[in-house]
Amino acid sequence: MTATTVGVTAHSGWWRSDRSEPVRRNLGLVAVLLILYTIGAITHPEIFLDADRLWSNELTVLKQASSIGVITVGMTFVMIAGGIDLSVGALLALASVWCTTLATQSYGVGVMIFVALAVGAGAGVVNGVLIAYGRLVPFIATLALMVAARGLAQKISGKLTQINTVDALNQIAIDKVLGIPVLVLIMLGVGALGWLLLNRTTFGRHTFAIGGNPEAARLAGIPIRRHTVMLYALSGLCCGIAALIVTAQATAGSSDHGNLYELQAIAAAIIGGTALSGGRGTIVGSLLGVLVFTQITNLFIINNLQLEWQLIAQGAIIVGAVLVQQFRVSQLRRN
Amino acid sequence: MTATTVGVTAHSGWWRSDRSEPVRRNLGLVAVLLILYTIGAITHPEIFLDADRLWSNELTVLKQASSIGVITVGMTFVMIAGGIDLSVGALLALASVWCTTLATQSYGVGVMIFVALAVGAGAGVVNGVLIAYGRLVPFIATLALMVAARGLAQKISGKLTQINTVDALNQIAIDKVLGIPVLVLIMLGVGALGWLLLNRTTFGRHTFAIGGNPEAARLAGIPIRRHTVMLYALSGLCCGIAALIVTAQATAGSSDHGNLYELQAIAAAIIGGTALSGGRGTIVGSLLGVLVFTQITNLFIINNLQLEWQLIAQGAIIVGAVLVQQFRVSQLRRN
Amino acid sequence: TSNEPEKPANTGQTGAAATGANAAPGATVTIGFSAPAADHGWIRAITDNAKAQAAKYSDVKLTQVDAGKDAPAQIAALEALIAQKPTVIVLLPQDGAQLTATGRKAMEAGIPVVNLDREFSDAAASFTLIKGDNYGMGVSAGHYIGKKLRGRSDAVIAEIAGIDSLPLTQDRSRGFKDTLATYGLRVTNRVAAQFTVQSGQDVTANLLQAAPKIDAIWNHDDDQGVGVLAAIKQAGRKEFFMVGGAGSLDAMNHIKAGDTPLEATVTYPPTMASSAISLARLIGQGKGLSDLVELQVPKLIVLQSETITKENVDKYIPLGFKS
Amino acid sequence: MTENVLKLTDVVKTFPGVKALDGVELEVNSGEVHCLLGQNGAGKSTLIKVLSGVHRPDGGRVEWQGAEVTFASPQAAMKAGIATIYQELDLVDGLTVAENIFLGNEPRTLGFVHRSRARRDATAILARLGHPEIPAAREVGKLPSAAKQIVSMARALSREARLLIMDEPSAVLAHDEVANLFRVIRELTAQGIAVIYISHRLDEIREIGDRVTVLKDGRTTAANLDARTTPTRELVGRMTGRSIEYVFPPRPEVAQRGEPLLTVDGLSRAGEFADVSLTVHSGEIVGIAGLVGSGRSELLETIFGARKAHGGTVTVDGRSLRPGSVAAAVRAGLGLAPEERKSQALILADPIYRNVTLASGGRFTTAGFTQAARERAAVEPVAESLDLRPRDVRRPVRTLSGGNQQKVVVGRWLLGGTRLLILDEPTRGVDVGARAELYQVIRRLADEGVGVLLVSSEVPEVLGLADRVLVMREGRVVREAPATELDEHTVLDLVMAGSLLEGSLP
Ligand SMILES: Nc1ncnc2c1ncn2[C@@H]1O[C@H](COP(=O)(O)OP(=O)(O)OP(=O)(O)O)[C@@H](O)[C@H]1O
Ligand SMILES: Nc1ncnc2c1ncn2[C@@H]1O[C@H](COP(=O)(O)OP(=O)(O)OP(=O)(O)O)[C@@H](O)[C@H]1O
Ligand SMILES: [Mg+2]
Ligand SMILES: [Mg+2]
Repeated sequence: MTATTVGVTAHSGWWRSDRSEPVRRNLGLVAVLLILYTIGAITHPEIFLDADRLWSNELTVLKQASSIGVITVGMTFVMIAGGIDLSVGALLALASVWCTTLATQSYGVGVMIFVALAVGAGAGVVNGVLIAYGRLVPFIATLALMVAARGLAQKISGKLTQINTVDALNQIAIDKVLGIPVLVLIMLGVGALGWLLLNRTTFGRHTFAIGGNPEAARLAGIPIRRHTVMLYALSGLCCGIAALIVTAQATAGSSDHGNLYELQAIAAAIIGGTALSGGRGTIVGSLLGVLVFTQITNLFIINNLQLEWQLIAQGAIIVGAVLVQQFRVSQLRRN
Repeated sequence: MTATTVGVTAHSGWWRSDRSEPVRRNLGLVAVLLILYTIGAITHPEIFLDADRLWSNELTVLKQASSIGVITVGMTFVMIAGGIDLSVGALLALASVWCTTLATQSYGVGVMIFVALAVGAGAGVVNGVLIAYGRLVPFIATLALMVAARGLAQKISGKLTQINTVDALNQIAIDKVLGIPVLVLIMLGVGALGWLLLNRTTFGRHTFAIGGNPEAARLAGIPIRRHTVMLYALSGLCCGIAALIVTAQATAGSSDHGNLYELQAIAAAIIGGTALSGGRGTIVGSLLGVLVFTQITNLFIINNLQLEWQLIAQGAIIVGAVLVQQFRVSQLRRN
Repeated sequence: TSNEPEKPANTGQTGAAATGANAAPGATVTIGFSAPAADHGWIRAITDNAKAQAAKYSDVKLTQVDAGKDAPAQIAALEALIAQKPTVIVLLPQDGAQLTATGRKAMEAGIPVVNLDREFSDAAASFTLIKGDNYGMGVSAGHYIGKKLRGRSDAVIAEIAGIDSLPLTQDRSRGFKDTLATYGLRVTNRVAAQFTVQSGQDVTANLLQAAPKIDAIWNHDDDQGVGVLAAIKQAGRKEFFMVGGAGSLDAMNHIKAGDTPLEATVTYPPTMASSAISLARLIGQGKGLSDLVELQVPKLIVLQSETITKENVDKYIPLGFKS
Repeated sequence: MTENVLKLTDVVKTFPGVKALDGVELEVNSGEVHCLLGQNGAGKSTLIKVLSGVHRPDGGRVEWQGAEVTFASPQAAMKAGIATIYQELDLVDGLTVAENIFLGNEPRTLGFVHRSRARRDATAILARLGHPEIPAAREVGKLPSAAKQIVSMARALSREARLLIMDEPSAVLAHDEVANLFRVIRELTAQGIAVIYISHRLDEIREIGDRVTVLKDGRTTAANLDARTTPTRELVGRMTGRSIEYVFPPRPEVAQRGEPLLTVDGLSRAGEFADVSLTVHSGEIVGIAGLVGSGRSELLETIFGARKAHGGTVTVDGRSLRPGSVAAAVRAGLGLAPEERKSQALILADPIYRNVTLASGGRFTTAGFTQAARERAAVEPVAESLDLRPRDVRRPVRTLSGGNQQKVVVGRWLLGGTRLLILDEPTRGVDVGARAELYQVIRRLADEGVGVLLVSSEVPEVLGLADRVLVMREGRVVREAPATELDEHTVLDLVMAGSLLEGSLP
């Protein structure tokens, strides 16, 4: 409950630059990652203490994180504005299916990319309009799209896996630039743009304001409704990008893609310091959150842990991770 | 002083009883249900226009709603206090597995019931402590338990379905009292108790207060942390009850039980007028929300709609339902 | 391998209807059919095959009932079905154990139940059980890999399982493990995916990092196999050979073309749905299998898990289902 | 009979980076009204939060009825007999009046609340406060801010307290309400209950207070002065360290009114106000007087487009404003400093400068990118002119004192570019010194040609500052005249005429 934090935040280190608490949080997450690496080094030194294998392993982790990472960037915007987007996974599926129909594939990679982005952003606009003008609460509106978009994706694909035969697209899952996989660069690129948009533009300012106090934002003349639509469109656009990533990785479009992505993205954002109630959040934190989760999976597979132990361990790690963070933050509060 | 009288009475809606908005919402949901029945009557008159078959069909709907209904009651409390409980489905699975181990079954139905409730409530306390004293945000804390509890359930059951051979328990899924299935009576009972607790006791008052204005609650001397723990324990207890219901229905305990219940319960509560941000919510609304969702599924099955169409329709219906509600509420606002 | 409008011919349909004396139309049989929602290539093939097979008989009327989202839902749906008193019920349960009681209820109501694939925990709950051989799949895969790696006790053998919480996955893994043991081999790396392409790609990408050199991989499910092969291609790994599972058209094409490490796949044929309908019809008409002497259809039919390789792939391709 | 009940010696409370209390001395006797005086940010609220167990002091002694105490929690203080009315309304909007009044000590058996009894008792207390008309079953969120204040008073009274602390209770109250409040306070002190009273209005202190303790920068600069006899100069001096000559800036001799800037014609909203017409010329300050609930805030919000008018038009220099669109209003050069700072104006977690620049859209961007440095540079002078303290504009607004938060709300529209400034209770909770500053600023803006529309429940403020005054009653304009032609008494008669007819004035 927010209740428990009230007493604390009421006097938290106000005098530093208002950015410093998030920074501490993120340092906390870095600490968590280091702990995970240490575990890796202890259990599998041959990987984690061998520069080459560590490098290629981490590149894989980053590649596997790229799609959810991109989606989390969009999610972060929505959540900072006090909203939530449950439809991301389904939109990813819809976009991936739509851009891999034989018809679309026949037009080549350019059209496929366009279709994926257009479908994502378009569906996002639907979310936004339902929320801003239909006055649906975000949870319900996006829940509706979460269900409907999957259905539509199944309808289009006939529930069949649509193999992508356009190599130009599949190739981005293989190619590297200066030794860095293209997928990773895409994620970092989206992250960087997101960071700029959030922290260096009025759009970002207004996003924070709407999440912090909608009424105040309204009385300050911020066009809340239009902004809301744009926010969900942005999230949808990220789903489109992620759809291309996943399609390339899986060499196929499918109505099963992006399963449970909504939960992962929201969890990553929150671990990264974004408030479900809006007004707080950072892109860096969200991406670190994604990395933590992906690194955990990677560790599990490397140690080939049984499913049940994976789950139990994951629960424990999540709790541990947040406690580590809190420790760093509370340090900040103390002095 | 009379000045305020003037100002006050000058304002519209001023004299209305306050609970009237929730009431309108719920009427909205009833309207939605009626619409669903109409659809049923059009597509399948032989069922919906035949008293006996309608009655038996609706009893089935209510039976199917009972487990999720019970869970939604607990969820409503948590959400009114501004929290959220993602672990409900997993706790249900854990409780169902734990109370159907051969060992437990050998002690007979009494012990099984006790175990289910104890496991549920106990896990709920863990949630509460992590949130109230560990200062984890509810989303993350309960996410951790959502994952870990499933893992534990799989560990205990060895991922095998545990047939329940204790007929006394299976029987509750079959028995009726005065023509009403026991499961339905359980749901109604839990609902009634929940209503009392929420609207007639200090516990309920404090729950609203904590969700509505944590700082004010603190200043009023409400022991927020203890209350938080009790809230999640309550939610866990409901999971225990639901576990018994599902075990009886499935005649078995399984680590797969209660899959995605968290989403359904939260959605039902929100449709029922509970605010994700806390401070608002009603038991009746939540249960009506559950009914709407179950009735939709029932309609689909009766019309045996293909999965993809089910999903698409469901999305549309959710949006429609909320718009219907909003219509009723805005009517209230207008005059 | 999708996109073109569905033609049942390509979803693993045998094309063979009933033969001999049994071919002659008899008393009309209404068959109640219930299988989990088709959200996965194999299940989809099951449903399509059932429909297609039923369509072949002039004397069969198929009423399909949605299985709902989980076992309790399917139980409720079946109670409704039983009330409608079909001649026979063909049931692919969400979970065998959880629907046993319902199966028994139907039998007691005088409706013979054909238990399809996922086995009831009590034989008395069904008239006939026709199922694939999950343990046998593991065995077949084990033999194929075992024969090729015989005597190499240090061989790195990876297993990519399906949804790990399902009993069927457990059976497949046991069969694999037991068989490898007979060759003095063992599974060195085991990961579990979700029967989906994406999860297949994800776990495999990580698996290939965990094991820098692999000799053989068995992938339980050709649906997720698409992702598995993608991950292998992206990692540029070729040092090993791979065996698939279930027998999708896509997998067979790769085996035929030999353009991937996928050398073989062990079948888990969705054609069993067609056979189940045929059996149900015979049961409904009180007939036996014409080629057998018994007057009743057998109590238990377990399908072979065949091994499809480059050599025999051509005769299986018509049976391959689209994933 | 008046024995000492409370004695503070050298109390210290530090928040990270600021000494909010730095050696406070305070003595309170039973049956007296002890006033706390001090500038915004002096430490008054912090002090009472220490007394009521919200904060723990870092140093010093607190003696309560002879014994030294430290209250671990608000509960502890309440149990000890200290009840508090906090400066920021501490009510739960979703609960009813009765539920709020008894929140935390509901009349109950076995956890079940006696709802009817709670409602009865609540009504009784409200009646005692002179507000029997506030229905106990009403949801607090739907009450006027003034009514809310009454409710939190009722809550404090519902606990048998030996000491009652009131932190700026009169800030949201209109004239006659204050009289009411004083009547109640006198009843209490007559029973020997001690009262700590905080207010920025000296006249109130003179009327109700017995002794005064003055705080400056967290220190007691003067203790136990006589509330009636001590000369204003001295009080102000002790508070501010300087003397404030005049309060209201002189009006320009010849009211040089420019072009009509804002023209409101027959504006109405059902149940709130009806058929309001007014004009504001550039360089003119128009004041609106009226009682709480007379519909002024709604009027302002409607003019500003925050509420949709049911009838009538709003035109800004000739062009009619798109109804119901705040964005359009802001683009047309309107600016509103709303009534309730926390709920309507501030983003508490954000730093001061961002709250101030919130409405300036892309003004501080280059190539579409915001530049915090430029923003801060632009905000500094505003903070200066409003005597914001502390001055550091990177502080989260959350950590500011009530009065300073109010300054931030007003500051938002002083960045320039605003052509018509709409102020709803702009000086609510602002100290004497800062008030004077604020009046100066407003007048200066007017002289620069900005039009100002001002709502205040303090009649003297309206009369002193405005060029022209409109008097509203029950949502209608009952009188319009140059400020010079009106005096406080006439205005009060006008606003209360209605109730006089009802003859229900105490
Ligand atoms: N009877 C009422 N019901 C609901 N809200 C009310 C009622 N009366 C007033 N309010 C709200 O309380 C606030 C103050 O009342 P109002 O604006 O009508 O009078 P006012 O002249 O602005 O008084 P104030 O001096 O408090 O601003 C406004 O925000 C208004 O919306
Ligand atoms: N939670 C907090 N964290 C940090 N600083 C705080 C906090 N609360 C108050 N302060 C600081 O302590 C000082 C005293 O604040 P306080 O609210 O007591 O002033 P005040 O006398 O009540 O002013 P006002 O008359 O405006 O209400 C101010 O400088 C304020 O910024
Ligand atoms: Mg104060
Ligand atoms: Mg007002």
